Amino acid sequence: MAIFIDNKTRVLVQGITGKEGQFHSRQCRDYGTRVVAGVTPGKGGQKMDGIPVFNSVAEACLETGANASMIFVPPPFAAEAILEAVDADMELAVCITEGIPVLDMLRVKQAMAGKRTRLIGPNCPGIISPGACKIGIMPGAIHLAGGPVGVVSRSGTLTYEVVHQLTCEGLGQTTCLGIGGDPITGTSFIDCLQAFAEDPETQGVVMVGEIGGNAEEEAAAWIAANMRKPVVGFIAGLSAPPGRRMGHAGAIVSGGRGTAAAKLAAMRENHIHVCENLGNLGRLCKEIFSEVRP
Amino acid sequence: MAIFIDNKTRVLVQGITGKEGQFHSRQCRDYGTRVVAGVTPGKGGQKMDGIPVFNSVAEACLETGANASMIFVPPPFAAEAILEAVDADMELAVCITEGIPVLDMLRVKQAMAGKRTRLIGPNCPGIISPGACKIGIMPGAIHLAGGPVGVVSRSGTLTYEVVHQLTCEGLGQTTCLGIGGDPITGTSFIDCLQAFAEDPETQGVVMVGEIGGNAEEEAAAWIAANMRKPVVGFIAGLSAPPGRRMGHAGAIVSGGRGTAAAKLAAMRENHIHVCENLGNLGRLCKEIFSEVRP
Amino acid sequence: MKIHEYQAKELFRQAGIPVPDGQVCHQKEEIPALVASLNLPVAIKAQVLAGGRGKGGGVLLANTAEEAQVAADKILGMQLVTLQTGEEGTEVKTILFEQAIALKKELYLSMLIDRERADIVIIASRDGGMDIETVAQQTPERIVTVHVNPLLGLLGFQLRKLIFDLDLDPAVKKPFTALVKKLFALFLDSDCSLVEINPLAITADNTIMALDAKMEIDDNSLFRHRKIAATHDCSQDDVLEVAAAAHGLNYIRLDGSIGSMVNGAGLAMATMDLIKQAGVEPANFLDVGGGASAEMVENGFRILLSDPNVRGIFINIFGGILRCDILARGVVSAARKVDLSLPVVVRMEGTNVEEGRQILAHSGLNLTSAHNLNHAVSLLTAMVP
Amino acid sequence: MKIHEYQAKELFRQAGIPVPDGQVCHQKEEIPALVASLNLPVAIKAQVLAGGRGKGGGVLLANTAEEAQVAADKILGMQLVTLQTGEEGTEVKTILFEQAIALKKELYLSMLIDRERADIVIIASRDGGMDIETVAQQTPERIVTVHVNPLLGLLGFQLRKLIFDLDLDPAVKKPFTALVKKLFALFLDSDCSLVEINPLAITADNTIMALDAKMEIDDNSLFRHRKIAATHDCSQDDVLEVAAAAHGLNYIRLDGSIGSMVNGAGLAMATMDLIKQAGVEPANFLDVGGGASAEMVENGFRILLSDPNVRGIFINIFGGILRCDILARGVVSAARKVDLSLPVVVRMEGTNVEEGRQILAHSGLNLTSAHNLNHAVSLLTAMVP
Repeated sequence: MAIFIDNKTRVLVQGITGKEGQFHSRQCRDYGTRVVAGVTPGKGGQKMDGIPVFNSVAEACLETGANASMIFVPPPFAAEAILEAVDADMELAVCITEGIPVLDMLRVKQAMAGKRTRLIGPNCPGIISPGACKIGIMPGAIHLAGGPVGVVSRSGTLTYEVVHQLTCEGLGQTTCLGIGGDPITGTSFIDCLQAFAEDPETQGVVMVGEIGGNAEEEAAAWIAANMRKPVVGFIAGLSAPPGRRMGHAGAIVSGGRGTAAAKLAAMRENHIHVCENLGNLGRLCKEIFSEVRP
Repeated sequence: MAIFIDNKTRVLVQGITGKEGQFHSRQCRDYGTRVVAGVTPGKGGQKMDGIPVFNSVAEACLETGANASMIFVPPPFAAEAILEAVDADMELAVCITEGIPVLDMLRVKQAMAGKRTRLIGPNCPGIISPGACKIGIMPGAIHLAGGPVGVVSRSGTLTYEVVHQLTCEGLGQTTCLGIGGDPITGTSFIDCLQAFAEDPETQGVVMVGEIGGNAEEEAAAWIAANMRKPVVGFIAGLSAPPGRRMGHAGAIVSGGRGTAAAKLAAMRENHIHVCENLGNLGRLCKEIFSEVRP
Repeated sequence: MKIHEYQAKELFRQAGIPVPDGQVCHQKEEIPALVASLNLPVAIKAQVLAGGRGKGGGVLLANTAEEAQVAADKILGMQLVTLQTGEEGTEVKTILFEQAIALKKELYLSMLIDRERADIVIIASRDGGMDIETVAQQTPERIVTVHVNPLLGLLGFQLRKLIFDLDLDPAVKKPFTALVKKLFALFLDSDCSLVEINPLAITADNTIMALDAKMEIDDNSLFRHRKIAATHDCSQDDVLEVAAAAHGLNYIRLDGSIGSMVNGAGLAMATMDLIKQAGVEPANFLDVGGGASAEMVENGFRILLSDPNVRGIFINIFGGILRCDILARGVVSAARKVDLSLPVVVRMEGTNVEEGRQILAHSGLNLTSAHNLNHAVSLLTAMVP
Repeated sequence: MKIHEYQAKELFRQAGIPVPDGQVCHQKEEIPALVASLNLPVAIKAQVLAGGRGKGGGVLLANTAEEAQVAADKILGMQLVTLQTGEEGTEVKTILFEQAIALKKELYLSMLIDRERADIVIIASRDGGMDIETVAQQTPERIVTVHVNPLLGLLGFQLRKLIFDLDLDPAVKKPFTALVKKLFALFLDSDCSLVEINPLAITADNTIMALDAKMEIDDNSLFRHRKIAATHDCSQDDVLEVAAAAHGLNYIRLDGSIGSMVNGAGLAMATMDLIKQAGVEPANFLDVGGGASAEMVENGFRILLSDPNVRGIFINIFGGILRCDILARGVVSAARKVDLSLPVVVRMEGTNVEEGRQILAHSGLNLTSAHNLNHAVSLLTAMVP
């Protein structure tokens, strides 16, 4: 078991003929993902490494039964690409694109209310259920299939670091996903935590936050009220100065809100196992999750 | 029991100081409805027959705990009035107003996706759970409390006719509501049927449709698949000529769609007890619902 | 509210949607001067609100000024019969002279409200000039539909779907996209319930042009479209319907002999159905509104009596809150005022229903009370032999 | 991207939002001519991107031409220190002369993105001129907030809430409503992440006017706001940050002594945190992006070495798909190119990690491989005594 994607997920790639789209479509397919279609308007009828390309998401879904989309469309057109996936009633859209204007994402987010599609991202590394399906740009090889740990993060390479440490400790992962570094994201920590809570294979969760917004605080409160599985938390940006955007559009302390200290405090108050030192994260997880393994 | 409203429902009236708003607020209160507040921008602080008036729905909710709104706002401003009720997170908004532009209602309907508020109407007589709460313009006295029949209709006075016949036959009603005669309505037949299906007190449902659209066909299909309680169906407009709007904005046969004949056929196919002659409706209900009474 | 082709094309022009050059003509005397000023060939088109003009002879093509004169003379003032007008037809009071366009392809394009999905649906087809319902039945795969959320507006992938599925020539993409965007904006700005361009022409030089234009404006929105509302051509409406509308009555004239006056649209329809079930034909739909005041009843009587086909009247008022004695007095007084001689069946419901019936019975007028709907039906059956 | 007050006011003017008459001045020599042309009294305002100008002496009022000359001379070219600039302050390269306005009331008005609710929040207060965070803490009941769904736009009840809760004089309602609508449209049209008017003045004659203007444009949107992007004033940015941005590097200068170069923003922040945990201070945030090519590494080195405070460097690259031998060769070649002499700790992860370490060890450069993050931390602790 895993969350959101598994070995039955059928993936299409929006922007498959672009450089990034091509490269990562191949990587995903090589990992074992069922990449069944690509979409590039005007290139319908072509093939990319044997993967059929369509002019629209709707057509691709109809012809190939794709139910998840990986989006590599440049920022000016990415919001519309997400809306096209929503319009085609996809189950999942994973938007890798970084740099989408925030007003575009406000509109997308509001337009998705009440719709079936789950959006992961944008500005995210994607999602992987090790051994089953990878939709995103993360290196597949660092993952270890079979659980028992779920990983959810706002970051990219920092997530790989976390996963790598888990794998080094022999702790496999059920699903790892980055929800994205932008202020507006489709899927929240709480959405993922809820899914992990319901996933029988997941025994514990690592949650990797960073400065900016209050998603970690909200998640911590949710965990205290709803989560029975242990959660290890880490926050990046303790040393970040206020008022500066630390790479990610969403990683900024402004008006005294969104500090790492406040997030860590919220985690501690809500019985999350806080990891103070990134170097020790794997070992801490080993301790905590070993206790709960059945 | 009843659906959507009961004796705990706390009602505010948007447009309470208008002629219609005043009259029907009094009627509702006299019937026993808890009319706790009115809203008329600029008249905050005044009272209407002892009912406090506020400048905004949000303020009225905060001060009085109102959870349902009855809307008597003129057509140019009615769509915004509904959105104000949605913004205030009301459970229920009942919009009586007739004549709202259909594009306004498209926007309202799309904006309500994923929101908590249920909209009944517009262009409807409202909803009544006899003996408990009346939100609307229907004559309270024709109703008989205690069930076992639920009534749902696209019409106003035609609904009163139906209810009157039920009452004459000694058949009480759990809840009666008009979903409205416009092309776009907040609550559908299916929404009501589902609620009646789940309401333990409701033993059977009378569904009153009319020409235009295909809401009755969809409801009939839903009933066949999901409804275990008997449904009596009536359709107005068998003699209506195509292409003419029969009073209600939604009552029009266009392009061969929305005929009464097609609706009656769909009802028959889906095991709904069709009433051919309005004069016999009460008697037919008596026969059918008497069999199922516990 | 339907508007004429030439009126819709004026709105198109203002919105930047290409239409052929045209001249409107209301008077026979104007024809020669207009014909002299035209670029040939020219189409002469009857301006009526009913569809199917072409088959009824309402559209003619002229290659010479002489032909144009003859065609215009023939159409202006004719009684045009189409599938939608009924047998008597409708008088052509306006014609449109329009430059004929050299085209290489005809498309179909329309936009309308989708009530089930609460959005705006764009329908297009490669088979311009054909009736869209026929295309939908015979070759549904040649029809493209796109649903647009009014909150989001037209999106790029929706425009692309139209272009790909219509298999448009690359040279036409730009003008086609521009036209669809402008038409959609016009649809929203004018509160349309329907716009239809059939055919939408692709000309020899790859421009795109609306050769026909059908447009219906949401009646509920007319308060914010005073200019458009003012262009409404009542001359093609039924005179009684126009008179009723002036009194705020919702009246539709039908072919039968029993008039009805009802409060509420649903009950009015059901009442027409009852008349039919009584073996007679309804003469009208008439909803006097929820209130049903004496004034409304009086106005209703006047409208019903103006229809020479009416041989009896059925008043069906479900008062509810209204007191029946007051209603009955209103009916009697109105009947006296209009000097009513036709037989009237009155079915009323509300408080004091017995007193109401007494008032009707003692009025000395030809007013019969029905005790319920079935009773009313039997009275109606008896009314017209 | 922040823009200057005078730039924001120019956008306000174009959007129809009233602002006082003003003149911008960049050069000392221009002052006398400008002063001569002004209506008095006049405000002289330093144009810097940091807030808190007034307290730092960056805003002065002059009643006479002489006072204006003195004030302008004083401010233009000064090193302005505010809470947001740090101790060294920022040089004032532009001043704004602005006509002083007779006002009877000051309000506060701002609009910004609410990331939790995914909408736009309008914040207003009766206490204009005060710091909004102070008002929020001390008298939260005097703050009004309204959340606007960008798909629906500003609705009537939202405007009314502002008016009622601010307890505005009826005479001010119309101009206030107009201003809020225009400001909201400007917010959307210019892809703002923040607009703030503090104070928003109600003048003696009940007009309404933006006396200050703060505006931030979403960096991600600049591709569609080329004109605004072109107005960006780099002169107030850190020179190294400007240089890094020119290379597409995401670099922020800090006060510490250990430079870092990381791929990925989250890992870069976490790396800064590790440096701090090692007992030393990070000199920067530097994200070289996911790819981490030799060219990026070389450019990163150049930026880090330009900071004289840097005494050691920590490279933390989580390659994943990237091969470590290739990365190591890139680091060595880049280090040679820039003639690197500072000690460097390299922590890398990816395929062929052992070969990569060998390459670093045998490079003859001061490059030390860390086996993992904890090892890196101990190496860093040792690096700076």
